[in-house]
Order: sequence, then structure tokens, then C-alpha cells
Amino acid sequence: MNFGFTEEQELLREQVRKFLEERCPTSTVRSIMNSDAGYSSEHWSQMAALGWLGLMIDESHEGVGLGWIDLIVVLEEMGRSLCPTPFVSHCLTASTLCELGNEEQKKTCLPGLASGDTIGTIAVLDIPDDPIADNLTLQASADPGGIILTGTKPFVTDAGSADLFLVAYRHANKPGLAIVRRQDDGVSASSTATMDLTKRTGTLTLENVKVPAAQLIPMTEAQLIRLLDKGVVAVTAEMVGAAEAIIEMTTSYARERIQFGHPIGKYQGVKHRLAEMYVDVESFKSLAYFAAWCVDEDPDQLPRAASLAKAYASDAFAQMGIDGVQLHGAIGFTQEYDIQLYLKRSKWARPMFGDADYHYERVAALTL
Amino acid sequence: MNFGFTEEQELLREQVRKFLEERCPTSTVRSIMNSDAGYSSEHWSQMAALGWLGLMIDESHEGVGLGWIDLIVVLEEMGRSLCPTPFVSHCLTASTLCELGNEEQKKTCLPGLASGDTIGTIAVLDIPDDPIADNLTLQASADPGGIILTGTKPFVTDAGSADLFLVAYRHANKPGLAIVRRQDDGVSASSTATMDLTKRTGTLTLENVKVPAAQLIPMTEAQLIRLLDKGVVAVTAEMVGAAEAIIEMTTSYARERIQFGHPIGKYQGVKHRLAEMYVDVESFKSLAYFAAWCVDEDPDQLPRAASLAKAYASDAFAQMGIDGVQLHGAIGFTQEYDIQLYLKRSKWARPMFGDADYHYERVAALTL
Amino acid sequence: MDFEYTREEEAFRQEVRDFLDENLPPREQRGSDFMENWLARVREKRWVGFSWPREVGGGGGDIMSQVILKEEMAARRAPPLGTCMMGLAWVGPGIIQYGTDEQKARFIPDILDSKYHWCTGYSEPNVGSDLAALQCKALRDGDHYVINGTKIWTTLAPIASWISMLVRTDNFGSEEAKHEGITALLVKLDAPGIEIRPIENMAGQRAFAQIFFDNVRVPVANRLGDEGKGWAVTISSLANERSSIGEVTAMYSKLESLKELVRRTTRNGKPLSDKPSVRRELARFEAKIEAMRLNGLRYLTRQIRGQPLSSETSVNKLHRADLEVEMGDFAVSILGQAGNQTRRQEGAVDNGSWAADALGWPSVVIGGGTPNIQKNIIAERILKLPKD
Amino acid sequence: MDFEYTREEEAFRQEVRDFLDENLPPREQRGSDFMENWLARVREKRWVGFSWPREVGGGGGDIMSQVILKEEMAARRAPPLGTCMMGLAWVGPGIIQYGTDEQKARFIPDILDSKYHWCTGYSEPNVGSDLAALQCKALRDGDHYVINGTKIWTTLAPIASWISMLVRTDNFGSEEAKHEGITALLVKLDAPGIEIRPIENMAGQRAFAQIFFDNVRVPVANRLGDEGKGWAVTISSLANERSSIGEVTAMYSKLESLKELVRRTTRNGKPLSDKPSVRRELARFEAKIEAMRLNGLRYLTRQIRGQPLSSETSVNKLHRADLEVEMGDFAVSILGQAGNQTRRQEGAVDNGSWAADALGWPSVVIGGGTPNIQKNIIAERILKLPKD
Repeated sequence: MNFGFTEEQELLREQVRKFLEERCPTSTVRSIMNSDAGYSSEHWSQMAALGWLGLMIDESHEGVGLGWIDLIVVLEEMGRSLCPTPFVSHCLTASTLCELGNEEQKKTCLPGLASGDTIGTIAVLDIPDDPIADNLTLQASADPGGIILTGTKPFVTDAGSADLFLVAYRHANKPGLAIVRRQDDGVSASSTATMDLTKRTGTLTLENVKVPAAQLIPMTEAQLIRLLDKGVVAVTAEMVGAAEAIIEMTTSYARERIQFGHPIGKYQGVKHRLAEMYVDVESFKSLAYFAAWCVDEDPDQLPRAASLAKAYASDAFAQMGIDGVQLHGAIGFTQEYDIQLYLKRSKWARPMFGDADYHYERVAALTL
Repeated sequence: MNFGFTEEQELLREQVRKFLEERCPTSTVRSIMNSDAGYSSEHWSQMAALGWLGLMIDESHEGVGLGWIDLIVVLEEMGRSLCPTPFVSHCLTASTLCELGNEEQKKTCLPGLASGDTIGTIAVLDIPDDPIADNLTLQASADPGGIILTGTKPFVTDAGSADLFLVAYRHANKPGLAIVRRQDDGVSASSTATMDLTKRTGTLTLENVKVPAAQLIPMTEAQLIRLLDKGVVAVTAEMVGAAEAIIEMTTSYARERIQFGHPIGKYQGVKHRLAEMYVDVESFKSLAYFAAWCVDEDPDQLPRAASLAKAYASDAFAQMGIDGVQLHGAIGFTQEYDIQLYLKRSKWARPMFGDADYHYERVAALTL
Repeated sequence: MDFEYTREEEAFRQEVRDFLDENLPPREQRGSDFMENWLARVREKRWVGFSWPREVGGGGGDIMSQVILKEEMAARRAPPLGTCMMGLAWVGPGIIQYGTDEQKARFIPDILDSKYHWCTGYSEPNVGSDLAALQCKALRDGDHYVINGTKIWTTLAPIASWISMLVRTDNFGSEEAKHEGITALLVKLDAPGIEIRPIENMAGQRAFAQIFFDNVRVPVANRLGDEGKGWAVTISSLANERSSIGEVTAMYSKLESLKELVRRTTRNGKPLSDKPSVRRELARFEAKIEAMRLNGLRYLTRQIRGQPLSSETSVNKLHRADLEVEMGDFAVSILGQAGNQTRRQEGAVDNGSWAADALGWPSVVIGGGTPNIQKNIIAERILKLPKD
Repeated sequence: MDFEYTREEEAFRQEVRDFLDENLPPREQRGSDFMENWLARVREKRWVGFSWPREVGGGGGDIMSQVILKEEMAARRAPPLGTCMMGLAWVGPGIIQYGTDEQKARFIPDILDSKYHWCTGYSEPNVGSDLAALQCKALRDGDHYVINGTKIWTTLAPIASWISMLVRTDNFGSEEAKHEGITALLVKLDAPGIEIRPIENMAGQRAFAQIFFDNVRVPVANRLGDEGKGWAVTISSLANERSSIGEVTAMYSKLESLKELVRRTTRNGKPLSDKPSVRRELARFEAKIEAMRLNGLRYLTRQIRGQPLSSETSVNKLHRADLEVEMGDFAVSILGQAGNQTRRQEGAVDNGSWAADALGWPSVVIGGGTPNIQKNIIAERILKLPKD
């Protein structure tokens, strides 16, 4: 039993944190989030060079061959810095291809993803937001040598920057994933910012898109749910880092801001709320780490573990976003101060891959 | 528009408070609550002499002829003192008879209730706890010149001390109330204390009880609900007084108890919770007053008003009961200290005539 | 206890309703000159400054009629009775109570006639809840004060012509006597040495500003009240707040829009209005708003009866702050990703208005004294607990 | 990261399971001599005082094996490993760390053999959270201390033979140096001058007592650690708390009973387990308990790796306090009037056990340092916020 990171993982964390502190301070976050692209291609190449884009991809396909525990170390730091990047979408794509793709598909797709030349994303649900199989409704029609897809996928993260889409569909009563590229005939996608300007989302429109059988990945419903659960884990790991940033910023403000002759952090109204935040972050951090461990090591436990983590995090982080701003007083809600960026992240993260209502209900269904 | 009490009502409040302070200090509460009877017949005669038992009964039937706003003044003070007495049951009985009984029934019953010679209670629901018409299930069977009742009514408040029961039943698809006396053939009732030793409840057992038509009070479903809503208002008024007592006791403890060199009331962890309690009590007090006003003056608004008051009070008072004890530290949960008596009252009051879940849902049904 | 109104009150209510029937056409039928006419008509009725004395041009109305006026206006979502918001809410009452006859004659009519905007200058960068710690200083130089310092979070500053502000004229740097030595000044914003720098809030609006004062000269005649006694002016203007009747109507109307939203929105095929947790939360909002309404009426009755209030208005302020946060967040919490999208963003619900609401609460919640301060007020002034 | 166990650890787990299979018959099959045999058998295994050094009679076990032992025992709801609870939890570790060889020889074997009960004397009537403000005094008189004063909230006092207590031997009445001058003494409870007065709690139990000391003479040989250095003894015994593994298993088992309750209870004809708010609340409890489990393991890993912990154990203490209150109240909150009835009262559910639970939380919640104190600890020691 060992619930801690390895030395290598700690080194990875240091590397990521150092990179983000140097290359992506808040001033950079702000200029990227206000740009059209919504991410920095310079960062993207640097991340590729550091091996992060191929983190989940095995070495035989030009990746680094690490696992989910390594990934969440990176994601936690990304969350802390709010770095705008299609990294999460990209990793979910890579991880899914590694797990479900055939050798030919891997050979074709993975090296491009590992090098960052291809940006990947997933387009799974047709009905947002609950990550349940019923909300995948896109029906493929048969075509000689493959299928034809016509429909729109709403809320596809990073749809505007992605080159490769894993599009979920149903055919002959079975779910599957189609590998679709931006340049394919009939494919169009663009994205806008969300309330959290560091995150992009858009609609993927498919009009008579012919997908040859070689580009199709058969999938069970359980695999579909597992794919969504990976999304749950990834988003929750980012929430951990962002939530820790809220505590750090607010604590340091509370130590310095003087009111009525004392730092406001002396008053229990402020300090106790910060202590509660600490309790919450420690807790959903533990839950998130364990869920990440389950992805690779104990898949049967993943549904419960992922739902417990996201349910706890969704409620707690949303409240922290609000209270972080409120504890800062008036300065907290100015555009130029950073704490409000985390409030917006907390709103963005709450419904992603299911909100607390959904995940608590799922836990009840699994355990009651 | 005038949302305040009259001078007479303020005098009544003073009279009740003075009486209870003198005749029913906590030492007396404790000795009564540990007695078999569960109330003091001496108090009962004194209350009769002061006119409280006939408060709701018109003067032509030897009562005082006041209304619900006057009644809640008394109830608030009773709640504050925790005086163990069948007063609430008694008033609900009197108020119902006044409203629904025929002249003959009033003549027979009301003078005894006003003088206190008869103690009344109501036995309405067969299925606890939601105050809905469906939970009245007792079917009367026909009998020449009346009906026959066989069944048991659970959780009849003050069943052990009452002489007269208003028993709800259904006959020919219509609800009605039967006036049943303890000494009638086939009637048996006893009660035990509840977790709150100042409150008694029991089962009323009816075995082939013949009730002549003259003792039957026809009732619509709306009147049944109105009867239950009066119960809601009465219980909530007692909650207001008890909740104010929690604030008073805890505030005075917080001013005196020294820890780390200061009264604990100096720390925001304590003082803010007390301020929140104050906000809550002010609020459910306003809601309760308005609901009481609706009983007599605007019956159409009563369902929503009563439900808003009880819903708010149930949640808030339950939390106050817990926090009142917790803010007292270890001494708070000793038998000899009084604050825990209020915790028990808060548990008792929560489900009475419907809990917060029920009443909020009812508000939603009425307004959404 | 009586929730009925007197015949005179009902007659006044009818008068207001008739007026609104006649003068408030539906939004889409309002012409370009509507607002100008509206302001002129309500001014004619003496409903602007309704409770102000008639001798300064106000309506001389009593509390109850004011409540009725506010209720009816809010119920019909009527435009404001004057556009000089801060003048009507804060500055005017201060001038009426503490101003000289010249000041009254000079400023009150303009406020009533919506001539130009006022703003108020209390907060400073290092002075938030602890208002009396202000440091912006004004030194006497003959018949002028010379102001140096800065004010922040000044609402409407970018469009206002005048500011009513607090400065320190004495007791510099003294923590103990900080309430002494504060003076209230009325300052024209085009005076040399004033720079106004707008502040953008997180929802992207520029309703606030920071104002810098660099040797700004203000005639002593523009002092409101006595030198060094400005704290009393502030306290009285804060105490000037009446019951929150208009607010309650606004909250009810917000609750109605939430109800309407959940009725027309489905999730997994079912209307959100059928979801038990949604139903309970809306009912809980209703209980709090109704409590605010009734608390307001109860305190109002006390005022009408001449019984002094302590700091009971903090009760409704705390409810208001909670509700602003909770109701603002509620819609986006149930609408999923679409609810979080703001205007012009992909898939936004109702053009992003719910998302905007979810970012709009802080100005109300923090602006009116933070909830922690309100709790201290209740604990210390009403429950007599020791000060921090 | 690795939630698997080593082969040695798994072998130990199997050893415990085998032992339990052999020595822990179902409750109804346990004879009158069961407990005596049980205590003897676990003592033989050296599982009593499992982590204590072997030279004093303990098991010398490592942290991980201790976790496994606790997990398995809790999972099977085994009886405790010794009946001298306070001795095993608090007093023994203190004596091992600070006691003389004579004290170790005299007391440790008796604790391990469950010979008699210990209790601990920290709190006093005016001394709750602020432990160091204690006033019970002991003055030196030759080779004795003479104790005068009182201790309160002393668990097990009515049945204990010895008390490990803190007294003030110096710095009387000094607020600043209050942590100095405290001395730890081991006192036999049959000494002349001791009076024990049981305290009944609100649930009607008499598990606490107040103890009065009137010129009680204690040999200097019974002092634990140096004179005036008793604060260090206390701090170290409080820090002696390890991860909350056993607690977590107990909370899970309580959660199971709640689940079982809602499955078999109907309200208006429907099982409570179908009610969305009930389902959500139980799942929320599960998230908190699982968080406690994983927090515990994470902190344990740090300890095993020799990385120092700050006050992270307060995290789980706060969860525990919340859960005790919330889970204690949950059953009665959904069971209506019947749920509130206690033993032998009309209509009680499950003979009033839920009602009893609803009154039982304060000893845990308040006894372990109030939640407000735990929040201060986190805020000050971990977040480095200023002291009150």
C-alpha cells in the first residue's frame, strides 16, 4: 500500500510547474484566452517536445508510455495555472485510441498525436450533459465499405482547434467510434470560448460524412462509459489544481489585507472558511487520485471512484469559486484581478462529464 | 397595513410570560416532564382561570372569543418555557369544534373545554406523518343512528390525558370527525413521553365504538386540510419561542464563557453562527405570524403561508438545536443543563404536521 | 395585526395604477421620447423624492404610501422615477438633513429633475469594510479645501458630474480617533486635478471607477455638515435605508423567471420543474423572499409606530446577499454546459443571460457591506456580543 | 501509487483472518467465558499494544501491519483487543515515552493484560478548548505532591482505578506562561480526598464524571516526565493519534445500517431508498467517508516515508465531526415521529436506537476538540493565517 507519487512523478510535477510558471504566467493566460485560437501553438510545440502530448502513448508509437497517475500530475498543474490548451481533449483521444484502436489505426494516428502535429478531441454525446449511454443517439447509416454519418455533436471541447475527432455513433444497435478528420468531406467544426475564456467548445457538424471501415472502432457500452469516466477523472484532476490555487491566492490575500487594524485572516469568519476549503480540497484530491489509479489498475472500481470524486469536487469547487471572490471583497470581481478567473473555471467544470446531482445519483445506484 | 401586535396582545404576552417564569421555571418543567401524567393539573386549572383554555371559544360558549393571533402569542411563550401541557392539542380541538361543530355539539362540548374540565385532542391521521388527506384511512362502518369505528390512530398527542377526542374517519367516501370520549365503550388510549419528555404521544384504540349521529361532524377534504394547517401554525409558533430561548441561552453563555482569554462570543466562529440563528428566527417568526393571520383573515392563503413557515422553521430550528448544544461545549450535553432540552424539542417539532421536505414540496405544488 | 390597507391607501394605490395604465405603454410601444415624458409626468405628480419634504420640492409622502408606490412600480417593472439614482438614494437625503439653504437650493431641484448624475466616494483601495479608516485627505487653504488621494469602487463615476465624498481633515494616522476628523465634501468632477479611471468587472461591465485627486481645490461652501463631522453624515445616510419592499418585488420577479425557465427546460426528456431537488430549492427561495417581505413589513410597522429599530435591516441584507448568490448560481447549476455560455458563445441559453446573472452578484453582495460585516452588526448591536 | 499490499502484508492479513475464523464465533454462540479467552488469545499473539516496543511487552508491529490489523478487526466487528481503553490509547504511549523504568514495569503489563481501567484528566470546569489554562494545582510537600482542584468530563472515571492527569505546579495565574508549570501525574483513584461524581449526558448515560481532589497526596515517584514539562507529555500523546483507519471502517458500517434502514422503510407507500434526496444524502456520506479513508492512506504514506505531517489529521477530525452529527440526525430526520421515539416509548423504530444515535454525537464532536478549534488549527498551522 502506497498512496503517494514516485520520485519520477514528483520530478514531472516540478517540470510542469516550472514550465507553466515561466511560459504561462497569468499575463500569458490572459492574452491566449482573448485570442481567436484560444491556445498557443508555441506552447503546443513545447509540450510536444517535453513529451507531454505523447504521455499516454506507448513507446512503439513514438509516445512516452506513462499512465493515468502521471497524467493527473500534469493536469493538476494545468488546472492551477489555467493554461488554455486543448491538452485534456488531446489526452482523452490518445488514451482511447491506445486502448480501443487496432494496430493499423494506432500506427496511422498515434505518432501524429504524440508529436502534436495532430490535435485530437472526442465527440461523444449528442444530448448534453449526463454521461450516460442513452445520450449517444447519432445513428450511422450503412455504406459499402463503411458508414455514413450525418448529424451534429454539441459541446465538443476544442472543436475549433482539433484536427482529429473520435466521433461516437450507433450502428446496428452497437456503439462505435469513427476516426474523422477535419479535412474530410462534410466535416465542419468551429468553437467559441465558454464563460471560462480559457476553455473552448463548439459544434461538430457532419453532413454525409463517409467513414471507411478501417476508420471505425467498435466499442461496447461499458467501453463508452469508461471513456466518459476518463473524462471525469481528467476534469477532476484539473479542478484539484485550480482549487488549490484559490486557497493559495485567498490565503495570501487574507494575510496581507488589513481591516479594522488586523489582517482579515485573523477573523474566524475568514479563516474558518479557508480551513473548510482546505478540508474539501484535500478530500477531493484523495478521491481524484484514487479514481485515476483505478483507470489503469482497477477498472471495476472506476465508476464508483470517479463519481465520488467528481460529485464531491463539483459542489465544493463551485462554492470555493464563489467564496474565493467574496473573501477578496470588491477587488475580487474586477477583470484585472485573477481570482475571478477561477470562479469562471469552477462554473465551467461543474457540469463537465456530469454534475454532482448526476454523480451522487450514480453512486446511489451502484451502492444502495 | 399593520404587522404588529395590539396593546392587548402585548399585555397577554406579558401575562403569559410572567405566569410561566413564576409558575413554570425549568426546575418545574423537569419535575413535570418526569412525572407519569406529563402535565400539571395545577397549571391546567390556573390556565383555565386565566382564560387561556377558552381563548379560541366564543363568549356565548363560556370562552374568551379571541383569535389565532392571540393564540400564537401564548404559544410562543409556551415554546420558550417548554411548559409541558396538552395546551396545543386542546386549542386545536376547541378551534375545530367552534368552526365545524353544530350548535348542539358546541353547547355540549365547549363549556367543558373552556373551563378545562375536559381536555381535548385530535386524532386525525392513520398513517403518519405527512398531513395529506390520503393518510386518513379509518373507514367507519354504518350503524343505525350513527357509525361504528374500529381501528387505531397512531401518534395522537396527549392521548393519555385527553378526555375528548376528535377522531377523523371516512364514511361513504367522505371524511368526518367523530366526537369520542375516553369513557365511551371500546375506547382506550394512553401515551408515553417522546424524545422530548415535555411532549406526550400515544395510540388511540377504537374497538367497535358506536358513535351516534349527533356526535358526528361532517367535513370536506378542504376542512380536513385546514384543520391540519392549524396544527402546522400552532407547532410553528411554539418553535419560534423555543428558538428564541436557544439564542438567549447561547448568547448569554457566549458572553460569559472565557476561553483563550476572551469570552467565546468574541470569536466570529461563535458570533456569526448566533447572528445567523437570529436571521433565521426573525424570518420564520414573520412567516409564522403571517400564517396565523391567514387562519382567521385570509384562509385561501393559509396553505402556502403555513407551509412556508413550517418548512423554514423545521430546517432552521433543527440546526439551531444541534448548534445550540455544540456552542455550549461539553456542558451543553449534560442532563442537568437546559440547552439540550431545546435540542430535543427541535427534534420533536420537525416532523409534526409535516417536515420541511413535505412543506417545500407543497409550496412547489402550489406555486410552480 | 392587519394586512389590509386603509381606504386612503387603497385610493392612492388605485391612483398609481391608473397613472401606470395611462403612462406606461408596453416596452415595444415606447417611442424615443418616452423616457423624457415619463420623467416629466412623475415629477409633476411629485413622486420623485416622494418622501422628501414638500418645501425642497419633494412629495412629503408618508412611509406607507411610499411602500405602495414602490410595490406598484416594481410590479409593473416601471422605469425609475428619476435617473439621478445616487442623488435620490443617498446624496439628496444627506443634503436635506445637513446642507445649507444654498446647497439645498442649488442641488435638490437638479436631482429631482434628473439633470445630471451624482456618485458617492466612500471606499478607498486599502479601506473596504472599515470605512472610517479612510485616508484621502483635504487640507484647508483659505476658503478652499485641497484634496489629495483616491476613491475606488465608485459606481457611476464615469458618467457623473458631481461626487459626494468623505475626506480626512484631521486625526491623520490615528486608529483610535479615526471616526473623528472626517469631513463630507461635494465636489464637481470636472475640477482640475481629477482623473477618473474606469474599472471593468468580471462580467465585462465598466460600472465602477477609481478616481484620483491631485491637489483638487474645493470651495469651503461645498462642505456638507461641519468640518470633522462627516462620519455622522455617512451614518445617517446609511441609516436612511428604509424597508426593502422594492427589492422584494424584484426578487419575486426573478423567482418567477426561474420558475418559467424550469418549466420550459427539459433534461433527459423530463421538465426540470419535475425534479424534486429543483422544486425544493425554488420553494426555499420563495420562503426566504417571503420572509424578507414579512420582516420588512414587521420592521416598517415598528417604524410607523415610532419604536426605534436597532440593526434589524441587516437581517434582510443577509437574506438578500444569500439569495443573490444562490439564485444567480441556480440557473447555471441546472442548465449544464449550455447554461454557462455567455452572450454570443456557442449554444448559450437565452442568449447567455443566466450566465451573466451568475457573474453579477458581487456588486450587490459586497457593495452593501459584506455578509461577515452584517453578521458582526447583528451579533454586536442586537445580541450584544463582544466586538472582534 | 499502489493500493496493493506486499506479500508479507497479505500474509499477515491472512493470519489475522484465520485467527478470527478460529477465535471469533458469531455473537449468539459466544459463551460466558468468551471475552476472557479472547483477551488471552490476542495477548498471546502480541496484538495488544501492537505498535509498542517488544521490550515493554508490545508487538513491535509496523504501521502498515497495524492498519491491516485494525481493518480486519473492524470489518468483523471484533471486540476490542483489550478492555483498558484509555490505557492503550493514551496513557500507555505516554508512559513508554516519558516514564521511568519503574513506571513502565509497574503499569504497562497491567494495561496490556486489561487488569483495570485508566482515565485521563485534562478538562476542568472553566477549561475546555484552552487546555493549557488548567488550574488544578499540586504543591510539593517533601516526596509528595498535594493536589487540590477538580477535573471534569472524565470518561470512564466511575469504573477506573487510575487517572493520568495534568496539574499546575507553577506559573499560577499567568496567561502568558500558561504552557509552563504543568506537570503530569499518575494518581490512584482510591486515594483519600478523591470524590467522583458521575455526570449524566442528555441521552441518559453516565459515562462521564467530575472528580474532586481535596488535599490528595501523590508520591513524587508517580510523576510522568519532568516537573513543569507536562504540556509536552500531553502534546505528544495527542500527536500519537495515527490515521483513522478503524474509525473509517466503523463509519462505513454505520452507513450500511442507514442504507439497510432506508431499504426496508416506506413512506407514503414508497421505499425511502427511492427518494432522491435520501439517495443523494447517503451518497454524500459515502463520498466523505471514502475521502476520510483515502486521506488517511495518503497521510499514512507520508508517515511511512518519513515525511513530517503538520496538522493534517484535523481534516479527518472535521469530517468525522460533521458525519457524526449528520449521520446521527439523518435517520430521525427521515423517519418522522416514530424515529424520534426512544427506547420503551410508544411507536419507537428499532427500539429507539436511531433516536439514541441522534443524541449521542456530542461526546465525539466536542470531546475531540471542537470543530472551531480544528479549523483554527488548520488555518493557523497549515495555512499560516494569523492567530485569533
